[in-house]
Amino acid sequence: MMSLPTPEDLAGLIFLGIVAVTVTGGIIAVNAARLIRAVTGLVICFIGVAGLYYYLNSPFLALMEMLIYVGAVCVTIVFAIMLAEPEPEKQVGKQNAIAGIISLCVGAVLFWSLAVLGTEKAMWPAASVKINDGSILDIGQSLLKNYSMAFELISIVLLMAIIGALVLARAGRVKS
Amino acid sequence: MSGYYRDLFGGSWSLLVGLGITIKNMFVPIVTEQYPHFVPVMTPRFRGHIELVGDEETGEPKCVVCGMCQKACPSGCIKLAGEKPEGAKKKVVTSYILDFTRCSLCGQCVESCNFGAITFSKDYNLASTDKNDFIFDLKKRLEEKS
Amino acid sequence: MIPHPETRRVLTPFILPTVVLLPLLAGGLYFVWPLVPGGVQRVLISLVAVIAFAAGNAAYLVWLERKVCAHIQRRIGPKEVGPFGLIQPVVDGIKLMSKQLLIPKGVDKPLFMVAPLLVLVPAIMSFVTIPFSEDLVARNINVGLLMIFAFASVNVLGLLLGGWGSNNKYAVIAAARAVSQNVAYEIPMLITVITMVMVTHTLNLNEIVIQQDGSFWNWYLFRFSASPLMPVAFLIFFICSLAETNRAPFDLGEAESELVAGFHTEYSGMGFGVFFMGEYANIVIGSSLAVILFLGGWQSPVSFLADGFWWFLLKMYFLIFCVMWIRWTYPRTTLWGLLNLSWKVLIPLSLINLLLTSFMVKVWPLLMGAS
Amino acid sequence: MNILGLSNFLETYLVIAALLFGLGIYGILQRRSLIGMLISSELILSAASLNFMAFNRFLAPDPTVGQIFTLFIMGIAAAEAAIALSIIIAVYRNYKSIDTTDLVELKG
Amino acid sequence: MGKENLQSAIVQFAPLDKLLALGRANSLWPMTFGLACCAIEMMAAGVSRFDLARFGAEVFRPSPRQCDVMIVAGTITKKMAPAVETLYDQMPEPKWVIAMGNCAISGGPFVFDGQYGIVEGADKLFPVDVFIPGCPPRPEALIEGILELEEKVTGYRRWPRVEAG
Amino acid sequence: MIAKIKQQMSEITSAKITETEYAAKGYHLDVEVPADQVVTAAEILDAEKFYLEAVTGVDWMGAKAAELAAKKAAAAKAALDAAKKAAAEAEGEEKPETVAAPVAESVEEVEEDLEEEMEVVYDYNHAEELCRVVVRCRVPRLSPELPTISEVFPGANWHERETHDFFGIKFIGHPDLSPLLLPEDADFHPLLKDFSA
Amino acid sequence: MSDFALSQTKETFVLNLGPQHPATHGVLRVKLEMDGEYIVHAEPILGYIHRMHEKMGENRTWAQFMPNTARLDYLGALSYNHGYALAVERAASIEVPERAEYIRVITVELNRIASHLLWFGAYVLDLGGMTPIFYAFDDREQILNLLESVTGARLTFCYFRFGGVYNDIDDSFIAGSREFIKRLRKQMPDYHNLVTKNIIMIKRLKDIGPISPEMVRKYGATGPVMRGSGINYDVRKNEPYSVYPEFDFDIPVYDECDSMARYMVRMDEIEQSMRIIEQALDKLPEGPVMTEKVPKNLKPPKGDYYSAVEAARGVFGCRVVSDGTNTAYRLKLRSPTFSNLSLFGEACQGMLLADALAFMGSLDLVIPEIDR
Repeated sequence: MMSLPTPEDLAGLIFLGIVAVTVTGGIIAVNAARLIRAVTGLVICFIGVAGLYYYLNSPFLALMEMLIYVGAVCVTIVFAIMLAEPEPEKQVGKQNAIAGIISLCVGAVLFWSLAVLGTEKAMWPAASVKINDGSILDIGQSLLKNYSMAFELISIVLLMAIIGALVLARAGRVKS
Repeated sequence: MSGYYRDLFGGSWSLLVGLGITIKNMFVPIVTEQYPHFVPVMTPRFRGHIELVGDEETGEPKCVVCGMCQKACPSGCIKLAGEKPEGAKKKVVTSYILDFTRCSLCGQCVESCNFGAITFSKDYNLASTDKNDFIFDLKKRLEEKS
Repeated sequence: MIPHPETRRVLTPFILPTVVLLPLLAGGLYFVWPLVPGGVQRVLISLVAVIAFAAGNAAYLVWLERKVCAHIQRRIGPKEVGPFGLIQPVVDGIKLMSKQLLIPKGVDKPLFMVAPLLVLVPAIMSFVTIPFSEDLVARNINVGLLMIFAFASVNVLGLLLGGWGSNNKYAVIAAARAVSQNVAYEIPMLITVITMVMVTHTLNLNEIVIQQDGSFWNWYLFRFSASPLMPVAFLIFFICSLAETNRAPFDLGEAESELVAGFHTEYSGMGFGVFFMGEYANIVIGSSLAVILFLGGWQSPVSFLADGFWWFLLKMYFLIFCVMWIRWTYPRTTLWGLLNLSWKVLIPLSLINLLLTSFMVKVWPLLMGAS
Repeated sequence: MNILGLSNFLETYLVIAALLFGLGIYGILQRRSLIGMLISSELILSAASLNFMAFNRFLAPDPTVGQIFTLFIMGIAAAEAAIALSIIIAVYRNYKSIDTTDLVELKG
Repeated sequence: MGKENLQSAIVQFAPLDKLLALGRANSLWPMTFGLACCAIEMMAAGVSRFDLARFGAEVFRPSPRQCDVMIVAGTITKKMAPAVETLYDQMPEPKWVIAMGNCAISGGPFVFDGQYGIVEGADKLFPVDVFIPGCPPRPEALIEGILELEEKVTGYRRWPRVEAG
Repeated sequence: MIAKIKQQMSEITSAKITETEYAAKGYHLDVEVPADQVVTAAEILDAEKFYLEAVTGVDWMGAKAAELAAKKAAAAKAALDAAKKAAAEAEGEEKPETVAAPVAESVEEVEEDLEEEMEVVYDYNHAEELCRVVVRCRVPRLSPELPTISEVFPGANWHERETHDFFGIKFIGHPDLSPLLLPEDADFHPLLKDFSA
Repeated sequence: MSDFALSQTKETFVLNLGPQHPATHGVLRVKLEMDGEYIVHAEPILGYIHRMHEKMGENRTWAQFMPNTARLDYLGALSYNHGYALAVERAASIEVPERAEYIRVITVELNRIASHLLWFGAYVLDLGGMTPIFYAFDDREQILNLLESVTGARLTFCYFRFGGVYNDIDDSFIAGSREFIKRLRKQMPDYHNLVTKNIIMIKRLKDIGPISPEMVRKYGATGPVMRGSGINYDVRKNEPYSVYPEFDFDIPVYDECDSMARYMVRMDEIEQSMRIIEQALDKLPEGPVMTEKVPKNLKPPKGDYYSAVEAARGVFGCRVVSDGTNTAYRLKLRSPTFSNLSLFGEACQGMLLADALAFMGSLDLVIPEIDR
């Protein structure tokens, strides 16, 4: 008799699906000829990343990823594409493509080795208690206690960004 | 600034009043005439396409083929032909074809008729999948009716 | 009730297959079901239930809307198809599904196909966290409130891509309008929600409802001790949810008289149908959220009546009725009017509310404690 | 190794992050339009935050530190996107193009 | 006309076809497309007194992509003809056309010798399924036309025939 | 008002001014000006706050041209009939209506040299005081040209375009004389008396 | 929009509104050059429903042309009947019996109310309010019932004849008219509460589409457009025809020049028309409704004749040139919306698309009347 999958197996299957979504999204994002499709790829990739966050025991971050990246950043990019209406990109030369692939490998290896370096050389204590109830209490606590300085700085950065974006975007409109 | 508050409160009030009116109308009796179940009655002066009028006694059309209606029609809908049977005093209509698809329902044919030989029908709900259905042979229609 | 002759006529050929196939299916399910692990069972059931609820609501809300508007306008509305026109949504669904799905020349095909799904799927996903009663919730997530907003933000992208992918100027303008409107109204809405989170100390929808236990004066709508502006907060939330779901008088995205059919101008058949379903699913979610946050969810208005999901549905459908009632009463605002409302009225009000609430929540107890 | 249990290993996440990072670098080099580059840089940022999150789950003593870093990255990313896009729009207004190969003349 | 070839190839058995036909017949969404005088009577058919909504046909869609039936209500001029044809082509199958009013049937009162401006009948441009004569026809006639079209789609008539009198 | 306008109009060279009986004609003043003076007349009326109600043309086709047109039409009709017969069609449904203009009689009165002319008629009206002024201008039929008044009355723009559509009268200085009511590519002028479709 | 500024780089695109578009009420096409949602340049393109009325006038006898006038403006058909009948009666010097004139006024004013009601509904529909049109149509149906009972048609009435009207009105019509006026009087406050006072409506109409009186004059716009710009001109008062001098009524004039002013003019005109009808019903004389002397084959004397009436949309002028035969030598139909629309292009520059449509709606367009 065929054994039915356990919930854990299902979770693993879904995880694989999420990985596939993430990578596919990323590939579309960098390869699509039309920018609007690239953004769609980016959206797919972000949705995948949000799924990964969920598997990393942080539903809160997963949802924030959706809210900020999908809901804000991608929408802004689509708007920019609408405003600028670029033509489809010119065909990438072969040489360029090879260079790109090399860069991809180099980048990936670099990043990977850095990560491994980090994990192996540093002295990490054992992972602490896992939280999976999506409680944001802890995050809130450390955000406003341990990292309150950074928190304030971020808000200043955001304020500056808003003002800067406004100034830059307004400069184009000249009253007749 | 006072305009701002006037807009805010006056505007909100106007919106509430609007809601009141629509909800009031929810309880107004329905005015729909449910056509295929409800058969409307046309007014006596309703202008449908024209019909030949038969003589009350004989049932024969009153038309004498004078051609006034044909002449009066702005769009040339009417084609009629007649003959004078031997011994008869007046002409008798042999065919009276109305191309209703050209008609503008102005009623000038009926007005121009000095003999009361044509009248308006009460056909208000004509529809068909074939447009030739509306080229009426009025003489035949009259015969069928009687 | 005697089935409508029409229904009988159509359904007769289906009786035999149903009689034979349904028991077979049921039997098969009976044997297989126990083998499925409990966790998966629950997931499957809730998935089916949520999709069925969303789809059924979308279909019958259209019917309800047509009936409501008809009665507001002294008409009958759908009547001839089935008793009270109840089969009308089914018939419309059949027609839309059997309609040719035209993909016009010049559209960006993948985007064009994906956009309606981007509207519908997040909307249905949001149903997962909505607690219809204490136990009747597909998945009780701690960050349920956040999840709904996260998914709602995907909805915006669906409109944008649908409009842009259509390669139609009306659709592009409509999409741009819909998005600027959505973005503008997300601000007061989120501020109001933040206020509510400050009061409730949780993002868990179940808990928020449980906090409103008791009679109706315990509902957050009337919880003046948390903020004297609670009814205003509710109004802000309601208006924003109207705008977020692109409902009249904020339906700039599909302004018929200006932009033909807005962002779904080029969609035919089920593409259009899916957009439509997404819209109605969003209305249901907006109303449910208002019910959960302000109107005490499944709690009965007076304590001697039993609580239960029926109260939730009653309140939700009442709000949906209000949404329809508003739609059929007012003309459409312009983009400027809409942004003015958001920036000059709703955002200041919600900020005042935020300040007041934080005062009431944090400073007031301190003062009281000190004295 | 059970393929269905992959989600419980740190390396899985690191590999995905590395892939995204590589894709992002590739994109930045290969893309010619500014918006395309921006998209690629978003990929790089998300690769970084994915690593933070992975370390947070598997290694870090404080269960919130990685999440908070990720939150900061999100904030920075949003600010960056807004600024970058407004620059792009400004560039487009002046040059009628956002293709980097068209922007070589810096005469204004 | 268009009826025979609209059965999709996947479903071939009769009851389903019947169901499809019934679905289509009872959910005829017209296009918001008024040309001239008849358009007003078309509107009148939609409002409270006649209420086309009873048959599920009140969903006037402004975009041809979402319509099932085009009600040609008014005179088609030669200048307008290409636009009307485009609209017809933009409608997805299955689609039907109702020619409402004499102008749409044959050019009506605007046909005269030496006319230079109008198309003499919508059926010169595309197949027309139902003709409703009149100048303009009463709203009842339009409802009758919709019923006639339903009969054409499903093959039988659901409602009693009303004898004019 | 009428006297004032009359006085001012009389300053235009070779303007024929007639005061008409309002009840019988529907207007008070009938001014006929030469083609190059249309703008001056418009300016006078503009200064007095008149508004332009309509511009139109009348084709006063002469007898000779009418004859020719009739012949042409007859020939065309004969050809058409022949074609119809050849196609073995049933009898044509329409009753042939006379297209040829019944003008001969009316034009006889007009002097011989005025025969082949087209008339452009401007209807002016005053919003405060009842005073309708008709300005007419006759131009030769073969080269119908006169200056535009759309500079004075922007509303005349469409009226002149329409007149150009119907009669082929060219308004010199008009910003855009492309067909207004006729299809974009129309090259016929349907209200000419010798027009046949 | 005073702070409207063109962007330096002028990134405009062309938007084709129509010929099939819900807002243009028919088959008008407007070519819009847009910068975002702002209109840089608008050009109405006409002729999509040009039905050759003027050519037909030269091909048909005087009487045969009468049904055409109803199809010019199908919403206010009787005004056009009236205008044409007056012009031909002036040409042929036909006297009309007094009762016939009263009947003409009553029916024309009823028709005017019907036209304004339809405009009211359709205008709110343009602005996105979907319910008022149903109420307005409900009232309009009462008028159509009344008019159908005398003329036999619901929309394209061909009721007037040279020298009178086609048939007489009866007591049930008179009672029905009074009943209807009572009903509409009760309805009007509802309309004002639901629409006129609505804040959204006010925000959408106030200061939108301003047309200065000078511009109105230069373009020859008439009717409510003119009166909404503060010019007190109504043919019924300034150039009295028929039996209008017998009645006591006001001409509503608003000085705001915006869409709201035009809206208010029409709403007030409904009230004034009701007053006229009431007075006419009270004063209705006995007598024939048709003169005896009209020859069947009418041949007006040579010459040209002009006659203007106040239709629902403005001045409808009819210029007939007779050459003494039974057909017109030339028939010029001066339609009000033709001139009213011609100012659209200039007036809507720099407007938002939504405002431009609100403005276009306030002009009350009937396309077949523009194209003729």
